[in-house]
Amino acid sequence: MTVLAAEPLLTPVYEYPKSLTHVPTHYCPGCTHGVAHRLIAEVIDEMGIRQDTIGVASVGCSVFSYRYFATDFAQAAHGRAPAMATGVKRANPDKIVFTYQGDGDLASIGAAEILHAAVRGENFTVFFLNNAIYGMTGGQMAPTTLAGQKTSSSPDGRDPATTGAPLRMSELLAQVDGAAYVVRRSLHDVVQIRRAKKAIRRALEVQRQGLGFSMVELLSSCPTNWGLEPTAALAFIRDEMVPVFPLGDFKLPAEPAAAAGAAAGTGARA
Amino acid sequence: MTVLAAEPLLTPVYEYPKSLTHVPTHYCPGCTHGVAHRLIAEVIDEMGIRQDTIGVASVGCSVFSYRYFATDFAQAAHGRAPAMATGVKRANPDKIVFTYQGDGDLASIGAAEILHAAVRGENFTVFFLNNAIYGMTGGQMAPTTLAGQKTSSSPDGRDPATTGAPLRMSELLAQVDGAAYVVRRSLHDVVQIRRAKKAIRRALEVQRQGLGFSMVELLSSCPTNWGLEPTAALAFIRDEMVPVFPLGDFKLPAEPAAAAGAAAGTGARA
Amino acid sequence: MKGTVTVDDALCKGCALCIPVCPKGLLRVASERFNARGVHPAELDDPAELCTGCEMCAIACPEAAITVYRAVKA
Amino acid sequence: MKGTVTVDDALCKGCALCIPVCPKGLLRVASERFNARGVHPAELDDPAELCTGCEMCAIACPEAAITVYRAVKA
Amino acid sequence: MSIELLKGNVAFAEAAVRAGCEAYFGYPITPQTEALEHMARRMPELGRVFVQAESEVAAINMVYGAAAAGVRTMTSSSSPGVSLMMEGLSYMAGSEVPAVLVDVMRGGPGLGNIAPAQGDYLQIVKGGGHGDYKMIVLAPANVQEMIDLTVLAFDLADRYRIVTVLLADGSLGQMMEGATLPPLRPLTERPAWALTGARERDTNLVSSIHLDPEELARFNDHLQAKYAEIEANEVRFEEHRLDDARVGVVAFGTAARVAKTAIAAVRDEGVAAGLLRPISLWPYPEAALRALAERVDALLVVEMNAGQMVEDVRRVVEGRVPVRFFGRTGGIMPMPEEIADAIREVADAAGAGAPEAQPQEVNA
Amino acid sequence: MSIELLKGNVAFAEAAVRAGCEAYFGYPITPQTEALEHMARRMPELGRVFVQAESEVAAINMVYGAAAAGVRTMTSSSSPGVSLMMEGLSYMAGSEVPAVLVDVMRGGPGLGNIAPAQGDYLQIVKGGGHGDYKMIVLAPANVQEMIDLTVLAFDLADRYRIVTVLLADGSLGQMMEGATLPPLRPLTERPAWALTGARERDTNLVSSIHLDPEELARFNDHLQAKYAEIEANEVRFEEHRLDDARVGVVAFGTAARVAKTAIAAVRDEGVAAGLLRPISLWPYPEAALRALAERVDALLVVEMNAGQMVEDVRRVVEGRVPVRFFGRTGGIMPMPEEIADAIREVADAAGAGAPEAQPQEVNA
Amino acid sequence: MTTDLVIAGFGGQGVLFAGQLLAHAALEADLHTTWYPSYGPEMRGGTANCTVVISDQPIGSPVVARPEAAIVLNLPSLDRYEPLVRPGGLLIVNASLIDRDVRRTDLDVIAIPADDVAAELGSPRLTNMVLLGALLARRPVFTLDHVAKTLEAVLPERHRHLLPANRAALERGAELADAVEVAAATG
Amino acid sequence: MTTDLVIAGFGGQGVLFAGQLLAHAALEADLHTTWYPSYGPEMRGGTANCTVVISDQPIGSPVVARPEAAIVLNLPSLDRYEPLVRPGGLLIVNASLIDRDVRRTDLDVIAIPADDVAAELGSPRLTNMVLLGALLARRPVFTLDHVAKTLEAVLPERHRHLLPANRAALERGAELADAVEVAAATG
Ligand SMILES: Cc1ncc(C[n+]2csc(CCOP(=O)(O)OP(=O)(O)O)c2C)c(N)n1
Ligand SMILES: Cc1ncc(C[n+]2csc(CCOP(=O)(O)OP(=O)(O)O)c2C)c(N)n1
Ligand code: SF4
Ligand code: SF4
Ligand code: SF4
Ligand code: SF4
Ligand code: SF4
Ligand code: SF4
Ligand SMILES: [Mg+2]
Ligand SMILES: [Mg+2]
Repeated sequence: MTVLAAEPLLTPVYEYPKSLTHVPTHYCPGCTHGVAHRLIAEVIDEMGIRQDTIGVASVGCSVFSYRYFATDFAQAAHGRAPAMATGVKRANPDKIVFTYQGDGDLASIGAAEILHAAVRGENFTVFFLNNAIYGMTGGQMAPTTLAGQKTSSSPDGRDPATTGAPLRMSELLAQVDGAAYVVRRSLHDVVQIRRAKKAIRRALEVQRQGLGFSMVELLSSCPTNWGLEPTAALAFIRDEMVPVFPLGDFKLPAEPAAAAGAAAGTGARA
Repeated sequence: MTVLAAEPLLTPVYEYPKSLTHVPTHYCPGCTHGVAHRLIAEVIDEMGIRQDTIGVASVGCSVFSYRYFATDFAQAAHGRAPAMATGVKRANPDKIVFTYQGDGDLASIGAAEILHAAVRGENFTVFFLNNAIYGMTGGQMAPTTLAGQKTSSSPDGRDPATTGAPLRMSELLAQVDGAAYVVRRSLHDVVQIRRAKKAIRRALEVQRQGLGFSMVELLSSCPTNWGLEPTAALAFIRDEMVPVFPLGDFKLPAEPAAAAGAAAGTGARA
Repeated sequence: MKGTVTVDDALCKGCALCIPVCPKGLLRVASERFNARGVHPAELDDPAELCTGCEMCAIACPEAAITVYRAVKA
Repeated sequence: MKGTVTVDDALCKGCALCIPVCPKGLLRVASERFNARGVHPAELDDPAELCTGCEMCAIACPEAAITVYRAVKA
Repeated sequence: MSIELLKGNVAFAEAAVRAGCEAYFGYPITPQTEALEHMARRMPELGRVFVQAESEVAAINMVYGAAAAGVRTMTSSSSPGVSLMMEGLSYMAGSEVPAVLVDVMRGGPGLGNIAPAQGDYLQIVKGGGHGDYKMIVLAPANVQEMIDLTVLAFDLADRYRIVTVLLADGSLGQMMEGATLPPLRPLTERPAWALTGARERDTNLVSSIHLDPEELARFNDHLQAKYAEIEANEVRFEEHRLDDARVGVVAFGTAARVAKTAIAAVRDEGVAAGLLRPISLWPYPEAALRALAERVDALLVVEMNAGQMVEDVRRVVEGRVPVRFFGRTGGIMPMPEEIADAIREVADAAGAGAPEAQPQEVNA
Repeated sequence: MSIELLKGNVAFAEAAVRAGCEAYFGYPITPQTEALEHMARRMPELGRVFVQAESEVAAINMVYGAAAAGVRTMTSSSSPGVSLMMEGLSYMAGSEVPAVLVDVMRGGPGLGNIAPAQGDYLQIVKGGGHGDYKMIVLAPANVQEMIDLTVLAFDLADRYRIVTVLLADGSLGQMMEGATLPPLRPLTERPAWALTGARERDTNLVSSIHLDPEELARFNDHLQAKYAEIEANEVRFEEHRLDDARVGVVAFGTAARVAKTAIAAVRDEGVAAGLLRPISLWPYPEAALRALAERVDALLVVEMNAGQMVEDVRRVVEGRVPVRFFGRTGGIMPMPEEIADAIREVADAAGAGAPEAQPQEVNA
Repeated sequence: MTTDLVIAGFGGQGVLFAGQLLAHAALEADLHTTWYPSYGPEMRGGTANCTVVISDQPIGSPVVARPEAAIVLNLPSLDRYEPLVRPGGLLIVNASLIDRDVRRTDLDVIAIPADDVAAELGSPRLTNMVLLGALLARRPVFTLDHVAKTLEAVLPERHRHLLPANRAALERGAELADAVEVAAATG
Repeated sequence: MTTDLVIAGFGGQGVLFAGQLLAHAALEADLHTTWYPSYGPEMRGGTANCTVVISDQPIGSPVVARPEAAIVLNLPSLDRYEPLVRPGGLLIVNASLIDRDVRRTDLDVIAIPADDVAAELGSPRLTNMVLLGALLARRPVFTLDHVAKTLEAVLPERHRHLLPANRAALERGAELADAVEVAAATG
């Protein structure tokens, strides 16, 4: 308990999470990758599982996430985090394993690996940061890029006629029997961030109970490549992304009865 | 018009399709890969598109399908037929392009390629032969193998707890906006075979109209690796596979009004 | 005679899938002879000329080995 | 005083996401100074001690740069 | 045909457009992404095909498909992405389709980093895929060559029905330099073997399967004969200040251009060094190298890797002359000074050092 | 420890089980599928991990994960499947995790066929992935070695934190031969660097990224130093009838065992031929080969490919003695008679032929 | 001393198993042996063959260009292997499925209607054993007894009841072979 | 005759563009030139720098271990490049962001509060031009006029209105540099 001033007694109610390393991130100012990190770390702290957790970083802006989490970590090849996590978890069935993947990583190059991890019901948790763009490589189109969205590889805006429409991975993976918990949340405001944290907790609980594959998709901002100020980027999530990627619970474990009340696969907004 | 006997005049009403090459197949006796070939060839004949059609063979028992179709053909790497077909079709937008893929090829190693061909709405047709097993390599488990089904890589029967439950690709791909026509049919009896042929025709029409990605999943037999006589294998499709892979129309093009009357994604049995 | 069928010996694999589908039960396996691939091929056994040319057998055949003829009004 | 916050200068990137979320409008960008990474960090501007320790700012901060304190009944 | 300041990545992409590339398939990866981005804009502008593939595996197989359809087609990537193309490249060799691949190499192994390197020499030149096959490999050393060799790559690919690789590195991709682009060429005709629908001809097949071993052996013999023809006809290299050289530097790409600066420096001190720069890494300039080995006192191989091409140099030189190696890994470009030091050392060891360092005649 | 008639594929799979392999990940492909099938039965029986991956790309990355977790792990495949593993293998080298890969080679390039071949030598030995890395490569020539070298592969992989490859071919995978399996070993402990949760220790990281070039260069230096150590310690080869040989045959795996039959035949005619059989293809038996080159009149390299290892032989021999090549491609095993003919030709050309063919002393 | 032979026929005719049995028998007799299979492109019903080498020395090549003996169960196999058998070698022909004559005159040819004999013995699955019996009559590498015992050791429990029939088939094959004169002189 | 220099600062400070402008100017003057960028690991706000080489001969290496001149826009860049500039070389420092003194005494050092000057001139985006002006004052490879014309040619249409301000910044930088005495003797 840190005491700031003599009177009145001030107690820290929110502190830097123990499961983060205190290494400043390389993320752009206002990028919500950082929020996701913080939430995951807070949940790990609260569950007391830091020493039992193994993360698997992917390739994307979050490639260095291993630097920021105070847990064991592996750094996977682009798109292959779910395969690598399969190896890690099968060899460590009693540990908590999670992957942290971007939309290019998970929905494009790694589409087969994420689908089959879900099909097999691999008992690990996927944190899927969907920012509708390839952040790290400088803003190319992702499978989740919105129709009409300008990116460096869709300079006139994404044209569904030649490049397709945004791919909704949560809805897709929820179809698969092996998936136990698949939800979509957003990081665009305090209310949503709080909901996102609950989902992260729930996903790791599902894993701890051995119920199978769990995934929390988090709508995230990329102020840099969207060409928006950080706050405007949050508004973009709310106004442009959420309508295309509705928030909701797409798959909940059969038992215990779903707390949130949303039926599996309904896609009801949280 | 061939005349068999003098009296009465006999006219051939069913003849060997012109779009097949008259090369005897290498398929096992009673394998319904042959039925699928015949149906596709009949439709190509009926549509008069043999000279405008390019097939893309995959790797599986149908690896030699290029030998049997009297059309231009490419032979793709295992799982990559949809990628190769993307190249073929984009370079030949006015031709009819189809892939012919097994369940190992399409649903396992090629999961990313089929998904993204559908996402992009690639305007070609996929014939997906689902026989719930890896035929060519001698009967290993496929993603579509039934729970409890014994294969050479699931010797005690497929265990959903460690290997997952059967993956329903048609239902999955129908979720994707770029998919215009996705249906499942079966080859287990004459009625189903007739329905399958109609679907094949419809799929190629959808392509001809430029409506986007089309796929006909065909439940097919593998008497050899199932260890069943050909007729028993057809019964296996009917009794064991159809309940897990319901026949139906999962996605129909918006216009013209769906002839079959089944709503997109209902999975109603045909 | 309403119809008849021929089986292409070179293509037939003797899988017998055509046999149960014939509504008249007119097809049989020629168990007394082998074709070039070493199997007993199917053949029409229709002394009473019952075949209707209904095509069921041809539809069931994986090898497209069956040609179906129907009588036309001459 | 019900609460207060500190901003870790070493972590803050000056993104300003914390600023609009404070219900009392107590945070501001210190535009007159740079931190070591060359940005203007956020800081609490709460002379009237209005901060409730509601944590909103901390929840919004991508860098976990904000520590929130609340007064306890001593 | 004026000189423009062009970034290497943009230069080769635009050169491909000018050479009549009708279909580009790629996946973003640093340090070549500008090429993909250029194509994303240019190809649709010209009514040609641009597809951002879901992965490099898909990209190379899309290229395979477009190549099978007979259009000029290409992809570009960097080291890890290229590793994912090995199966596809082997298939393309096995079915003899022409295409162009650009590898803008970066630091490895693994994720490594995004800085320039030459660590894919063995992968690309020796065949990182399975089976006996070759690709023509061209190694540019400046932005102008990024352009010229890209155009040549398309021509050679078509002529021999082979995949031709432009093996560049992050430095060549990222740097800007003055260069001239060629005019836009008309598109090529579809070759007779291409898949275009069997109209007024027999059906065509593009396939790499030959189940019968004798048949596959015959196909391999055919491939090897073609490769021998390419070895006879398509060797390319540059000789720089070799006339009177006593130390021969062998280097390609960026390492070679840096070596030129080093050579100039040691020449000023009287060390007679020169450079043999293989431009075609396969076919390798074996005869030129062998001839050089006959006349210099020592060879120094300089690479931005831990020693890869040096294996080929040793194989070709067959002990005629000492072969030394200087390399930098990790995405570090060797500095001219470092190379100059290495040249001096090699020269001294071989008794070909600067005049003051040794007694014998310099003007010989 | 009795002799059993074992199929090569089953033999190496069971050997892996006995060596303490805790996790197998694979994807079916002929001609190695029996290994996967064996593991599908055996691993669950022992409470170990068997996963049929969705692809070879996934399989190698699962292996990567299990290796990162510190358990003995492996995959097996054949040529096209192995090509898909190149990125993963480069990553594993870049993060120094131990694992075993078995490549049961088949005819290529492309889909090729399923008959035995040795066309992946360059891919495996030179690094089919990007960047500077090595794998220890062991080449068995009979079913007993399929067993023994698999066990050794696990030990070497752990000792050096490296991927070790058993490079076999379809013949060794499919044939049956008498062989003895070792007893079941206890499982190994997890190494200190492994990912097991950071309990009572600092966190561990398994990663191949070094964004800073200097740091990546240092890492590469470290790798190269490790490779030098392996080159010093782990060379393995067999010398067969070389004592008085005038013609040295160099061959590995199946080609080597067929060559033995050929050598016996020509020896009967008085041609003094012998065999140097590299067992470790990397590190390569360079010293032994160099020594051999000093004492024979000629070398004949025999491979089931279009000439791959012969490049290494030429590099090492450095022109000391003529190096000739005899190869069969397409999945064809060379017949002893063909090899014998090639030996005779080489012997005649080098003046080391059978007594009647040349005048000089035979008993020398 | 080395014996090498090829057994060839359609897949499903038991050619691979017959070869394995020989290899097992060799191992039981402390000899070196290799068994090497090969298949045609057909998924089923195509050709299959195996090469077995048995020797008192370590074996180099598991394949032979010109086998010393061949058992051919169908016509394509006769067509393929007749020209390859070494001069003076042994060619055993399944006359039930092959109606053409052997053309070479420098071979020891034994034609046995093995399918018919097998049918007589009660099971079409015994064809391979009949032919193996004939081989062993001409190439007495092992006694029939030794082979029968090996069979007992390798047959899975649930097939043990087939042993007497197999033994009978081996013996019948040997008898039929013994009845054929050694025709060809060593070429 | 070869000139090489490094321009270094935070990403976003316009260091890459300043270098490109020089390279363009060189090309316009029929000289050889290379421009080579490098970035830090940060996605944004990290370091960025570029090396420009200008010569009347074809250029070998596009990078230099010890540049002849350096323009540093922030403290990390000064820390990094101060030790590297060749003895007797030129070091131009953005004094607005860097408050420490240059330690080396064998360099020609010009410290200009470029951010402040830019602000005075009406746009924080002109910092790079102010410093470039200073460089050109000391290394008159081209006239300010030539550079300004080049800028006109390379600026996209929609930015043309910025030309006068840019020119003013170049000139102001040159003036400020001219006011600084050449301090160091050639090492
Ligand atoms: C095999 C391979 N291909 C491509 C890349 C280049 N690459 C790095 S990150 C990335 C995309 C990242 O986008 P995303 O996954 O959406 O993450 P974000 O940066 O947006 O968080 C790509 C294509 C790579 N490292 N490896
Ligand atoms: C990269 C690669 N991996 C594996 C194989 C081996 N292989 C050939 S076919 C096949 C599976 C075929 O199964 P499926 O697609 O279901 O087709 P089916 O034979 O059942 O019709 C596999 C794994 C291969 N050829 N290439
Ligand atoms: S590039 Fe985008 S996703 Fe990456 S750190 Fe910056 S803002 Fe975040
Ligand atoms: S193995 Fe199965 S799928 Fe393949 S041809 Fe035979 S029956 Fe058909
Ligand atoms: S056509 Fe109809 S009636 Fe005639 S044989 Fe065939 S199934 Fe029977
Ligand atoms: S279905 Fe066809 S292949 Fe099968 S037995 Fe009948 S005719 Fe022959
Ligand atoms: S804790 Fe609440 S009141 Fe205090 S500064 Fe933060 S947001 Fe404002
Ligand atoms: S949200 Fe955090 S990083 Fe951003 S300005 Fe506020 S305290 Fe600084
Ligand atoms: Mg993203
Ligand atoms: Mg299948």
